[in-house]
Amino acid sequence: MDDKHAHDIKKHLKVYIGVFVALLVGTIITVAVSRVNLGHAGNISLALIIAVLKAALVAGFFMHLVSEKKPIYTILVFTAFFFVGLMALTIWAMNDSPEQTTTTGQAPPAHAAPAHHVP
Amino acid sequence: MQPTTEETQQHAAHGAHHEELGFWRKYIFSTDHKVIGIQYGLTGLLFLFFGFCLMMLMRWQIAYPGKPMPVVGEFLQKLLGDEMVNKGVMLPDLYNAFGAMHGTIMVFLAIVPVAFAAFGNFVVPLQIGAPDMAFPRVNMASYQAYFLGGVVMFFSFFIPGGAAKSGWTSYSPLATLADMGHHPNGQTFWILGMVLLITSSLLGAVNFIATIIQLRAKGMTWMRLPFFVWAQFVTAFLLLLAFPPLEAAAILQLMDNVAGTSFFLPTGLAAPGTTTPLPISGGGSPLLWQHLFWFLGHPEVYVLILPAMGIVCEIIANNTRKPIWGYKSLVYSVLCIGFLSFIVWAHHMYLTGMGTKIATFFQTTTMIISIPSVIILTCFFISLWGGSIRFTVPMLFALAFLPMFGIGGLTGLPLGFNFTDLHLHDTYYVIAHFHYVVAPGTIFGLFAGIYYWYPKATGRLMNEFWGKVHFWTSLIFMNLIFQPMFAQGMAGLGRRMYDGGVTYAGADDPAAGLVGVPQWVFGMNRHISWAAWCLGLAQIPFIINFFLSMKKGKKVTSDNPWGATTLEWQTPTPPPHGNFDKPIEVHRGPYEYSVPGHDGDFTPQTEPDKR
Amino acid sequence: MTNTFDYWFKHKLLDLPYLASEHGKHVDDLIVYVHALMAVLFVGWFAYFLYAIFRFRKSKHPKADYVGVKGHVSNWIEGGVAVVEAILLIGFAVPLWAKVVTKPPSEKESTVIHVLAKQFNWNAHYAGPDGIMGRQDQALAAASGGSDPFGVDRANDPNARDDVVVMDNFVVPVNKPVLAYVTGLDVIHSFAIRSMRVCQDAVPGLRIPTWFTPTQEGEYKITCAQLCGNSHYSMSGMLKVVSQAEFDKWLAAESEKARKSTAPKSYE
Amino acid sequence: MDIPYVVQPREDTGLFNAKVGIWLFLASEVMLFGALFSSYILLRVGSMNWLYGEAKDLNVWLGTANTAVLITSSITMVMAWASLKLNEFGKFKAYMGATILLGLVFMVIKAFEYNAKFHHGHFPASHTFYAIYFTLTGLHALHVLGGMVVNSFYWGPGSKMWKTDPVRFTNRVEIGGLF
Ligand code: HEA
Ligand code: HEA
Ligand code: CUA
Ligand SMILES: [Cu+2]
Repeated sequence: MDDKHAHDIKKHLKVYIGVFVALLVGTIITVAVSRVNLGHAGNISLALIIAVLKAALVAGFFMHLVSEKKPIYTILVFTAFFFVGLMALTIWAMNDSPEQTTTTGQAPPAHAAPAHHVP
Repeated sequence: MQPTTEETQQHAAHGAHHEELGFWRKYIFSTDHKVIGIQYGLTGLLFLFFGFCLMMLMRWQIAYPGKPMPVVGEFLQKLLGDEMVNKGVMLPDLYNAFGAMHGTIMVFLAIVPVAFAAFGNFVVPLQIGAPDMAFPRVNMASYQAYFLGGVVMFFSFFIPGGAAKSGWTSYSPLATLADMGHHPNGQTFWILGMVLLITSSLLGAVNFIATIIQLRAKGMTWMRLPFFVWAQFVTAFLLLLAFPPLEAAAILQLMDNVAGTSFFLPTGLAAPGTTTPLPISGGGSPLLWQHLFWFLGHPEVYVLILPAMGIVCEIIANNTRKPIWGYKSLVYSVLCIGFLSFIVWAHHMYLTGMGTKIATFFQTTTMIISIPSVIILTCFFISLWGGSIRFTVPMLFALAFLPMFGIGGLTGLPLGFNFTDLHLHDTYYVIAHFHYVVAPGTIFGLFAGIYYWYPKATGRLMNEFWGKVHFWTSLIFMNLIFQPMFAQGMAGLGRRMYDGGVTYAGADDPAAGLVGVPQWVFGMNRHISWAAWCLGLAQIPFIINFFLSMKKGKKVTSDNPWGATTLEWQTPTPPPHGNFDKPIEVHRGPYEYSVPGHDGDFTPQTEPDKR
Repeated sequence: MTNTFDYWFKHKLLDLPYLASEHGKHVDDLIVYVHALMAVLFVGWFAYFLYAIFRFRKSKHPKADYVGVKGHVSNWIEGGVAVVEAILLIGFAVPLWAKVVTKPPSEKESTVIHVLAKQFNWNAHYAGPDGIMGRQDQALAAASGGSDPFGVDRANDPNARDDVVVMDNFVVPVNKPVLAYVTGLDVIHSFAIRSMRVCQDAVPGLRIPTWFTPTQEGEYKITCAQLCGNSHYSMSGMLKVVSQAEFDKWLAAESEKARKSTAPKSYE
Repeated sequence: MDIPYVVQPREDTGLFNAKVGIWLFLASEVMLFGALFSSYILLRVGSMNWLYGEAKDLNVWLGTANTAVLITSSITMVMAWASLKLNEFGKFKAYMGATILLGLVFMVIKAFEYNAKFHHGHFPASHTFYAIYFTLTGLHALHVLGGMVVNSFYWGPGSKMWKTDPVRFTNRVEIGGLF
């Protein structure tokens, strides 16, 4: 292996350590935040944001995604698109039903007046 | 110049030198893509035949409800037990089990393995000039997972309670509740079998894509790939990305079945046939299963058709002796189909209670996806113009594919509009629609491929006369089976009817009594069944021809008996381990037939330019 | 009653079943239009196909032509298909679905029923002469041992006392919208009356409205259109369409019967 | 003919075969876990009686510890690969060994968590929340287990390849790490 290569790797090592620390910090923040009350939505979004950041760090650096080749990006872009499609369309479909219907998890007809949510 | 067989036999002898493998390594645990292809092919054909046998039995019950099955009735009763067969009469549970397993076997154990895995394995590496698949051992593992999945599915017939009986779609909650008396039950086996089959398909898909991206020979650019390779490439992506959600769904349903969770079971669900609530936590959603299932299910139907289109394309080019018209539109169309097929799935769910907005979305994508299919078919049709058409057996099947797929595809349109699906949903119209695409469509494509590549695999041709007999009888009986089903479906005959629908029989005018399915529909049931049994007989010449020709068929005198341009015909016959005996280079597109100024009516892809 | 050509086309050629609902005409019309498109495409292509394979057979045309068809006819055909599909979609399917399927009429102007599918029966709950649907309670349904899958709370809800629950034999008045809230109790069924051109899955946990206006008195099969277990094939019901007067009489009588048979309980 | 690009990347794609393969595999994993997460979100949004906060009975500290363990194992994994690139086989052994051990620690902690749940009478069947919890973490545990098996192979018998075909071995480890 040529020297330049080895040098590159050494440089990478520093990056890895940096990422490692960042990940640990992220975890601590998540835990810390879960103790603070930012409201239901607030807590969840913050936790999700940190989780996404962490995942990006792992994929980008540990899995070398930042320096990957074009075919791999192409594949991943499509995958991401279809994943979003699956999730978004399913949720949309579940929430768009003919008027005056009840939604998931409900007991069968429980009351005369049809409503979206039967208590 | 084509190498003669003598030359190639020398090569083969030469090749045999460096690796002499025992029987097991060579045929059972082989990592050679061609052997694996043939393993897939034979196993898949056996399952195809088995799936057909299940249907021939069901057609008896549909035509003559409640009458003992002739010949096999007693035997089946001994084999499957009294809860399944009574005095030689098929019972409803057995009918449902056979129906679910017919669908499952045909789709996942017969067509996908033969169309995608067998032809893909055998042909794709040869056509792109690769020595083997990118990951030969993964390839072997893929076949083994498939085989195991098949074994699990097959044995589920013999466990207490019998095989899965909730349709190939396995809708929850029925799938969880249908057989609560037995644990593990047929549904558990079905899920485990599916997990194995999905694993197999994923391994295969990864392998195909990597092979096509990485192992194309020198000069084999993307736009020089035979259309068959493109079709397989897109198919592999469909399998890769659409299958995992079903795997996820299968895991969740498995939890529902064995661990008592309620992923797909809503609150307040009662035990079947009673008003007593089940002791479950509830809170699940039955429609979630359907979304996950059809997210696979729709791409899956294109998995069934695209390889067949690829085969048909190769054979049409070869037998019209002219280039395929509109190669580029074909490629873009197939990519387009691949992409769109991920976002049309809910057209199977129009009647689950859909609002206007979401239904409009799915209808629109469904209509858009029909356009690239029209383009592909149009390209094939136009390719015929100006050709010099040889009616070889593969060509007959390929030609018949066109109108048969046409009928199947066109009848997808009234199903695609939700407002007409309102009437046609879950009737025999749907059955006729998709059988036209998969039976006289895909199966004919497969037959065409078998007759076409048989000489490459065995060095011998299949008998032409019996091939023609097989073709004409199959064509006639296929149409006699499925054409009347459109009429039955229109008239309101529901699918999955154990008694062929007689419970719903009635007058066709209120003045004449209770209005139901008119009487002529049931006469048709009998005609259809007879046609189906005749179709079974029509396969006998094929089966005999298939096996006999291995030993007795006419030997090919050249490695390229059809005078074809693509790379697989540049290899020795049969191709040795490693395929090509010299490095190859590609100089032109895949379908250079009858090029003006060239001698001979075809110019192989490997032939260097003259100037 | 039969406009001869229309009737011949839909019932003899396409084999559509007897039509007895108002919106059904639109369904049938759209089926006709789509099939007309299909027929044009099929006949056109098929004729071309036969001609091409006949004219360019090897014995007649030994030397193939490298170029084949020039020009862009195919683009016009493909474009044409797309346009017709777009018209059918935007002009018919979408607005009709929006109007007929997802926008039920108000409860006041219709006959309201709750439809409950369970293995292997069709059950309906009517409000009774007072027009007010009584409370339903699943615990009561369970306690009834199956005789009342709705669990109509006759003891505590005064509106419930005159309510009517029937199994497999539904009665509705003619020429008035029937608004059915469809649900399932155990597995997914599908509430289909082919002559009314309605079909709605009965999904446990969901209550989905579907509606139609019967236009002909008579008796019609109710079909289950979703595999729901081993007796799916025999899950058959009957919808009897009668005049308004007859319906009122029937409802009053049934209501009376229900009141009597449950009377002792309500005095406890 | 041998299969090309097993070791060296192909010029036009810049990738070696297994790299393409593993990313394809990961793409399918994205769809698998994507579907599971979609289901989770859907059931959660659609549910009327989801469990919140304390009711969930999750031990934050155990969870945190396990996350830290996983993060550490991912860095030791990269380090193992980097050591190979730097031609330091001894270090590779150490880092790889650490990775495997961390996997083991993870499993043990998970086992404690499960045990506590069962103790409190929480089973998959108790509530959709627990159903999801057990299914997802169970699958994840399987994934970790698979990784441990592969890594043990690289650490033990598989490492012989280092002598015969170092570049290929390095690639292999990279592939394993991606998983
Ligand atoms: C290979 C399989 C395959 C293919 C290719 C298709 C293709 C299509 N399918 Fe089909 N479909 C199935 C397999 C397939 N389907 C299966 C298995 C089911 C049932 C599953 C179940 O419920 O069990 C089903 C069910 C199904 C439904 C649900 C019906 C219901 O349950 O109510 C719908 C609804 O939209 C639909 C629509 C379509 C459409 C619009 C196409 C389009 O892509 C078609 C486009 C093609 C064309 C438009 C033809 C073009 C050709 C020409 C114009 C040339 C004609 C030439 C001559 C005649 C010579 N299909
Ligand atoms: C790819 C899919 C596929 C294929 C090819 C077929 C092929 C056939 N199917 Fe099937 N079918 C389904 C998929 C398929 N089916 C599905 C998904 C369902 C719905 C299930 C459900 O309700 O859940 C269904 C349902 C279904 C029904 C409705 C049952 C019901 O609703 O109750 C019927 C009824 O007639 C039927 C008939 C047939 C017939 C006659 C064939 C024939 O075309 C068969 C032709 C077969 C051959 C001609 C065999 C050729 C094989 C050989 C010659 C072997 C050679 C062997 C060697 C050389 C080793 N099928
Ligand atoms: Cu109820 Cu089918
Ligand atoms: Cu579809």
